[in-house]
Amino acid sequence: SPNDGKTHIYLQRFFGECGAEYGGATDVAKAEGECGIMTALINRFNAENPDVHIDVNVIAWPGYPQLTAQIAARDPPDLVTMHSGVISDYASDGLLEPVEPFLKEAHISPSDFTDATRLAVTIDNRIYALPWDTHGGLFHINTALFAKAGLMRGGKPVLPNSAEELLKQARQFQERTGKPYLIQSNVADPAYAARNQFTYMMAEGAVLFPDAKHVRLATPIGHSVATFFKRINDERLGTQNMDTPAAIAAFINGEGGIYPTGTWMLGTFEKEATTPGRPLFNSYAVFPYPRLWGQRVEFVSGHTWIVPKRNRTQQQRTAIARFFRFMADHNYDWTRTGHLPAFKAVLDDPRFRSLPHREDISPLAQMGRPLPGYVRRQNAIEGIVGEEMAAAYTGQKPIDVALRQAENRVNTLLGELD
Amino acid sequence: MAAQVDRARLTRAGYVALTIGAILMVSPLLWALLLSLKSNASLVGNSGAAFHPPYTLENYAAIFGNSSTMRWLLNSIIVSLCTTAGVLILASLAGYGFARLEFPFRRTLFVFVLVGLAIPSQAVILPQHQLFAWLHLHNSYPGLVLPGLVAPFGVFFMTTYMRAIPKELDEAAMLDGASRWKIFRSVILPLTIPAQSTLAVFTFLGSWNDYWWPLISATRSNMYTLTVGLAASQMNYAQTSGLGFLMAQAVFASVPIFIVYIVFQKQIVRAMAGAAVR
Amino acid sequence: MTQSRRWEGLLFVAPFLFVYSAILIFPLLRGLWLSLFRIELFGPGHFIGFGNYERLFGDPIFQQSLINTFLVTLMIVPPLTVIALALALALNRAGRTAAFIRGIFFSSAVLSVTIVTLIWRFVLAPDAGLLGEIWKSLGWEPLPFLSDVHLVLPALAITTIWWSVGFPMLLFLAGLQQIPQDMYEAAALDRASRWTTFSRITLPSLKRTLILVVMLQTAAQLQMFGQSQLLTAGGPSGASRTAVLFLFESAFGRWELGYASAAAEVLFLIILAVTLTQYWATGQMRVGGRGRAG
Amino acid sequence: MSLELKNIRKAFGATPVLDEVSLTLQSREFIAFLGPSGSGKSTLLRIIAGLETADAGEVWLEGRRIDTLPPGERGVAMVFQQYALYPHMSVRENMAFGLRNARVPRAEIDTLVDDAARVLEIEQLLERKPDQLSGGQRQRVAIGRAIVKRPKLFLLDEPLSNLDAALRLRTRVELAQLRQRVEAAMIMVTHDQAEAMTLADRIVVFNDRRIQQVATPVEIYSRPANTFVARFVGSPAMSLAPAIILDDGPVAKVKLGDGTVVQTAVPRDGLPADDVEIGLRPEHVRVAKSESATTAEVLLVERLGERSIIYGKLKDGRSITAEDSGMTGVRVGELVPLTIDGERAHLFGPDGTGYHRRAE
Amino acid sequence: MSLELKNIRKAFGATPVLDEVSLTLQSREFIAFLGPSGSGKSTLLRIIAGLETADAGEVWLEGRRIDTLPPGERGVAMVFQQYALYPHMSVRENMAFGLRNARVPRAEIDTLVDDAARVLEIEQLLERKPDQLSGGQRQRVAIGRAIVKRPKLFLLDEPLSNLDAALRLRTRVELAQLRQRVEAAMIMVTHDQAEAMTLADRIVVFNDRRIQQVATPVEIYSRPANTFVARFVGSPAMSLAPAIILDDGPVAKVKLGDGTVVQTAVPRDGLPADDVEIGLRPEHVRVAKSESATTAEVLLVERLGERSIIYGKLKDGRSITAEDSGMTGVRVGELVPLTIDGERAHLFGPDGTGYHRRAE
Ligand SMILES: Nc1ncnc2c1ncn2[C@@H]1O[C@H](COP(=O)(O)OP(=O)(O)OP(=O)(O)O)[C@@H](O)[C@H]1O
Ligand SMILES: Nc1ncnc2c1ncn2[C@@H]1O[C@H](COP(=O)(O)OP(=O)(O)OP(=O)(O)O)[C@@H](O)[C@H]1O
Ligand SMILES: [Mg+2]
Ligand SMILES: [Mg+2]
Repeated sequence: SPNDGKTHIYLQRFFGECGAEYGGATDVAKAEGECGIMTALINRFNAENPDVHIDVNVIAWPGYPQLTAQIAARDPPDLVTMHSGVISDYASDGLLEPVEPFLKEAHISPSDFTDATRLAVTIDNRIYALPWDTHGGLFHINTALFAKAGLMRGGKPVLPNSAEELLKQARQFQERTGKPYLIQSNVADPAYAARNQFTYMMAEGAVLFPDAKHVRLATPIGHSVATFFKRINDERLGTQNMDTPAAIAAFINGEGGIYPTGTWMLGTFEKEATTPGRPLFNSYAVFPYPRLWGQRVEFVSGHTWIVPKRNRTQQQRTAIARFFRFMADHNYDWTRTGHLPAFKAVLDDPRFRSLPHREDISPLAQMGRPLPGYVRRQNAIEGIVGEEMAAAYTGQKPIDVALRQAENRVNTLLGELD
Repeated sequence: MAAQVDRARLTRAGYVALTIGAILMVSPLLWALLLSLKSNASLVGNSGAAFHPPYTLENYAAIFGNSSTMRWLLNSIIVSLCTTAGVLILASLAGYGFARLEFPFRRTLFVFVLVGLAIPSQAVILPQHQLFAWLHLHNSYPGLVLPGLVAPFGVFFMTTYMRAIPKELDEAAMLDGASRWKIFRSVILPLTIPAQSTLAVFTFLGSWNDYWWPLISATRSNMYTLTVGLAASQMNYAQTSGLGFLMAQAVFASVPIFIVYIVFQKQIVRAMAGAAVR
Repeated sequence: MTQSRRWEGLLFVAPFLFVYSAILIFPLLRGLWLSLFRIELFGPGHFIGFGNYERLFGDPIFQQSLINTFLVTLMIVPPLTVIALALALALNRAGRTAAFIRGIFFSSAVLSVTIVTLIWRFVLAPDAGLLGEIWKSLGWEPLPFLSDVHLVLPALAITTIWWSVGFPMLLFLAGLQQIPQDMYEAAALDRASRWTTFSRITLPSLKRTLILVVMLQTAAQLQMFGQSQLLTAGGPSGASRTAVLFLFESAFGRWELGYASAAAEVLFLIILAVTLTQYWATGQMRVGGRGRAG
Repeated sequence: MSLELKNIRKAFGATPVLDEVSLTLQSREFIAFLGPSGSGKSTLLRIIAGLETADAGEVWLEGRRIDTLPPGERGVAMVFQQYALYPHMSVRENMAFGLRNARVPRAEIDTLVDDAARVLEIEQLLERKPDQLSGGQRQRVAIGRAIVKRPKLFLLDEPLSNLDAALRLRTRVELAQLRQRVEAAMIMVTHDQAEAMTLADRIVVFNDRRIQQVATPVEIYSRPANTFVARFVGSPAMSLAPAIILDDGPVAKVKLGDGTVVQTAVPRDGLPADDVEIGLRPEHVRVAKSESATTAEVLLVERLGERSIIYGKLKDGRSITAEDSGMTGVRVGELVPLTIDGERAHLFGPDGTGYHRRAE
Repeated sequence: MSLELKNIRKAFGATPVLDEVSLTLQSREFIAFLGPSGSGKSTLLRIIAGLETADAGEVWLEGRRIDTLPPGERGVAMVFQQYALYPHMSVRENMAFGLRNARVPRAEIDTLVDDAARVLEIEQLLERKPDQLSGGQRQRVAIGRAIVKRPKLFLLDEPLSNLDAALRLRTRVELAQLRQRVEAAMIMVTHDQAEAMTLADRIVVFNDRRIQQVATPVEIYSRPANTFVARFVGSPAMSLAPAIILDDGPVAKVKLGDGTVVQTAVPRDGLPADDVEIGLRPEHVRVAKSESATTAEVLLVERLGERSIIYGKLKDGRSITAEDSGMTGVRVGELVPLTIDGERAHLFGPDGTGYHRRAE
């Protein structure tokens, strides 16, 4: 209760509720999964800081309608989980506190952050959140099928170095295994297409957002990226009609070679790979998206902790700083979920490097690129671009049209902003 | 050939169609039930596992193990019951007014109420949220209940039902010296019990399953309703790793309503015979 | 009646009217006001008159969503009505079996939209879904219900029909029980065949129920939201984006409060027009009068 | 003087239903409102009860103007055509409801209800619900509900019309006995004339928005004020036929269309000049044993057991109704001789006004 | 021979409704089913129509066994109590519906409907919907719907019970005329005995799952088979009183409970030993001008216009009903002398069987 003499912090997060399993757990090392680790961490913080108590409010993913509502009702929480792409929306309306004072009190320097996360939380040279991880697309690979397709070298899967190579390997894969090279979640998942388009346009050095009001998609680069993915579909080198759950099931059941999806699936797949008798047993590898042309960059996002603006006591501010410090110290624990760390130091932490596959995917923390901080409505933009690109990839719309419409829709959206 | 010319006997084809239909209706539900009895792990990537043992109650254990679940269940019950009671009261009062009493602008006001049938709730949810913020009603029971009280269909339903009650009853009661209020309470209300039960079930159903309003109005976990709370418990947004758990939640959340339906089934059919149709 | 007694009636309707006006009409009007502004969720905004409406009518996404909404309504309401009617006809009998089967056909109605879409995802998904498996076992290529522009609305329609067949069925059952038995007997003596009995006796007697069902379902389906949001996220390529999903995305996804409000008002007017047209067409407008025994 | 109605006027929208109706009831008088459907009987009753408001006029009950009072305070009780029992209340509750509203003490309510139940012989039904009662029992409950309130005026709107023939007869007798026991005036609406004739002290005949006649049953039957009353009251109806007054004597002698001359007992003075109608009740037109004044062709024979009714047509095509004994041998199509009891004949002027023999 | 029912049995669940009922109708005969509510009249009618299945027994119509046929093919037409007109069809469509189902050519349908409409005088109503018709008009449409099908047998279930008194009387006459015009047998269910007496060639009296008597109206009235028929037929009902047979002469002389001795015309032979009941119709018990055999205390006087009914009780408390003239001076509470027309008295044995004077 609020009258226990403690400083209360009201924290709101997604990641689910698992009080049944981890209600009293403070041993972070023993916790598993996003929910378990997060719950244990917060329990641990409460245990280590007897004068502070964090009241946790678990909300349904992603929680923005509620946060918006809370802000509108002038009752926002003190700490909130937020995807980095969303920060600009709230920050630009002055709804978030810049967190430099807290970082300072917690003895955290922005230079401790990985490049990808630092970029993601910085808007107009102000830092609006404590980054917590980087997540982005990975090529989750079924090495058994790759072996069958003759695409294993030295125990490592062979990934393409160019677009043409990808197509070639894919055809070879398909020929030898009779299964699709790519498992794609094209249905009800605009993020998939958006990630592809953003990543490979960035790779060619395209400036997606020349300013806060415009997107540039209908360019030759955009066109060639879209053409490439359309070819994959035209040649039936990937699955066509799967949504996310179907794609996950397909990959777990060994129905295809590569499932490009997020870091957050790593834990699940790894578990499959270590369970004898499962199709994926001992046949799992994972890498960032390969470079197909241009530079080796990848569009990423990340989880962060933000502090909505509201009146707070000094004790509360201090408690928030202590929470930041605590979370920074435990960033490694979070990486056990499969996400990449937000702090450079963890990348070099032997504990981290000894986690399965982490060596392979850690480049993502360096090559990752969020959208520029000045771009607002990144979620909505991702939705629009994803929808239009998916239509282009699957041939439902001519590529030009889809690119132009995506651009128009995004520009209209941005243009309407004050 | 004989008597029951009315309820045309089902032909063999009719029986087959009905059976197939019933199977189609019920198999997804049974499937959901089976899923709820499987451990999450065994379902990953293989929802077909639902058809084979072993079965387990661990998902239900997880629901009950979460200390908040009971609180959410209680909230849901409180909110749904209050909403239902409120709708019944308001709709009955208004229904009686529209069905029986003469007052200025009666027809206009009735049409005004009917207009409400056409308002999509998503269309007003933001202004509604603002309104409740001004009134400091968020994260409170009134905040959760009040929007549910606006039930133009309920008024429409009660009005038609009450119009079907013989007017002589009102008149007899008037001669018995009963006030308007007394007539409403002692004579008309008891006669609308079937209609009340129907409206009750449908209001309860709607309130119980409502998602968006509690989502943005109840932002504190202790004020969550079951739907919101269960959604928040979801560990994975793609709804894959917790399939069994999810289905257990669905079953858990549906059981109360289904019980309510079974209890009132007879009343419902009778009630609709009274209203709606005339 | 004296003046005071005339106003007494107002007292009975006043509580509802108050709540109704405050919680539904006021927000609706406020939405109307907001629709004249370019305004975000936060921040001041400024008056732009009918700018939002102009933009709306030039917005192909909104137009598409309206067309989708109409199409899906058309795909749902007639079959739903027919199925519900057929079920009611088949189940309009006493006995435990009939009650049990009625329970089965009503049971889906107790589920929330979240669960319904979750279940139907597993039915419709071509690779892992139930239908897909059946198709495959018959040696056919599974239909990509959720990713084909032409199949996605029918898929939503099927889901919705499955979900909402219970209530109209109950309404029809009630309607059937209102038809006097002796009319059927008269028809039997008139040598009416089963079809004639149905088309010339049952159907005309159910006219009111039929209209009520069609009216309520039309209004409900024009407001379809959850199915489209959760099953397909409006895709592919917007082919299943309904009008309410559009306004929801505008409001919660893009924070375009004014624009979303304008869309809401347009949708409201459309639904109102459709509903009231149906209502007037059936002469339901008569309120009160001398309600004699019935 | 119990009830007094003064110049009641009522229209529903544009259609007038009652036109300047005035009426006075004596204390403990039993009045029947008789008239065809739609003649405004129920409306007038409902105005008295306060269920309808008159457009103009006043209603006084025992010296108090009551048309300004709400129905419950007028001291009237009503028995409805469909009884309008509260279906969800037991018989006892039905009867007690009005008393409870009037805040009569509980003990007194019980006494009143039990008394009424005893009088109506429904004591053993007190705990039942209306749908567990037969038609006749319901009726008695409806009456009981009225009685317990000890009203100054009972209003009954077609209380018997829902009963089958046998029950109707029994209940009619019961109503007549009830009447002896309660200390109140009664108004009963009916369009069954036998009911009105049997029960009422006086009958008010309605037609066409107006009161046609107010008189005792015997007077209504034997001295109908006009052709409407003459034809409406009496079953089978009085036969009417045009007649010409023949010029002789102090009482009118008339000639029918077929040439038959009838010597009536109606005084000549006051009678209109020449064209009149003659009215003959069936019981005054009998099948003659032998040749007689006039003959009719038989169209239909109704055998009612104790007597038979012969529907026939005179030579000029006018229809006439006659009576014969229960065991009549008359056959359809036959020509039968008729004797007309001219003493009992009635005459009606061109405006319909009735002229009768001198009152006894 | 038109219709023949052979040993019809019917029970609803455990409650038997008809018990071995047999009956034969002549061609073009008009039969009335008369009996109290719940005696199975409608059920039998519905079995004939095919709307209900008998548990046992056969139904033959004009030499064809029809109980195996569906209702529409039996050649019978029915007029329902509530008419059961199709509310959404015009009068014309209502009448044409059955013909259309029988695939009668359109032109012929029109002729048939127009003809029937002419006969029933509803030509100007043909385009109206049932709810725009008055009760009497609806009734005629219902009859019209039956007529057009030219059935071999008409079934009418209480066709008049929904009409008000005046209309009932008129429609009764119409029915009687209709009867002359159609070439079919008719069965009419009623519990109004006046209706049955007036219209039927023969009456079938039902009670307690069985046929009590089948006879002409006059016979039913004057020679009731048992006490049930005796009391059920005739209005007001026959008075019954226990009596002892005094031992002399070929015709029975009986003594009532109050000592009155009545000389009947009932032959002694066949009569049970001693204890009987005497049955007296009101018209055979008249108020005497002077001192007389017996006296009764007056309980109620019903003035019916042309005659009055006196409800009284004899000295031993037995009730008796007597008749007097329309202008009777008898008052309630008075003791009046009564003359009993012993010639017309009926006697009933302990099992209820009736004994009557020799048939004329
Ligand atoms: N509420 C009303 N609105 C319009 N017209 C009405 C209303 N009530 C009665 N009327 C009309 O007023 C006239 C008189 O009706 P009322 O009920 O008094 O007749 P009634 O003599 O009681 O007839 P019945 O014997 O059929 O009951 C009828 O023509 C009727 O249609
Ligand atoms: N469908 C049925 N199910 C059960 N019992 C029935 C059914 N139909 C009639 N009965 C019962 O059978 C008995 C005879 O009914 P029926 O309708 O034949 O009587 P009735 O002589 O026509 O009476 P009334 O004069 O009231 O119409 C009654 O006791 C009735 O309750
Ligand atoms: Mg009336
Ligand atoms: Mg019957």
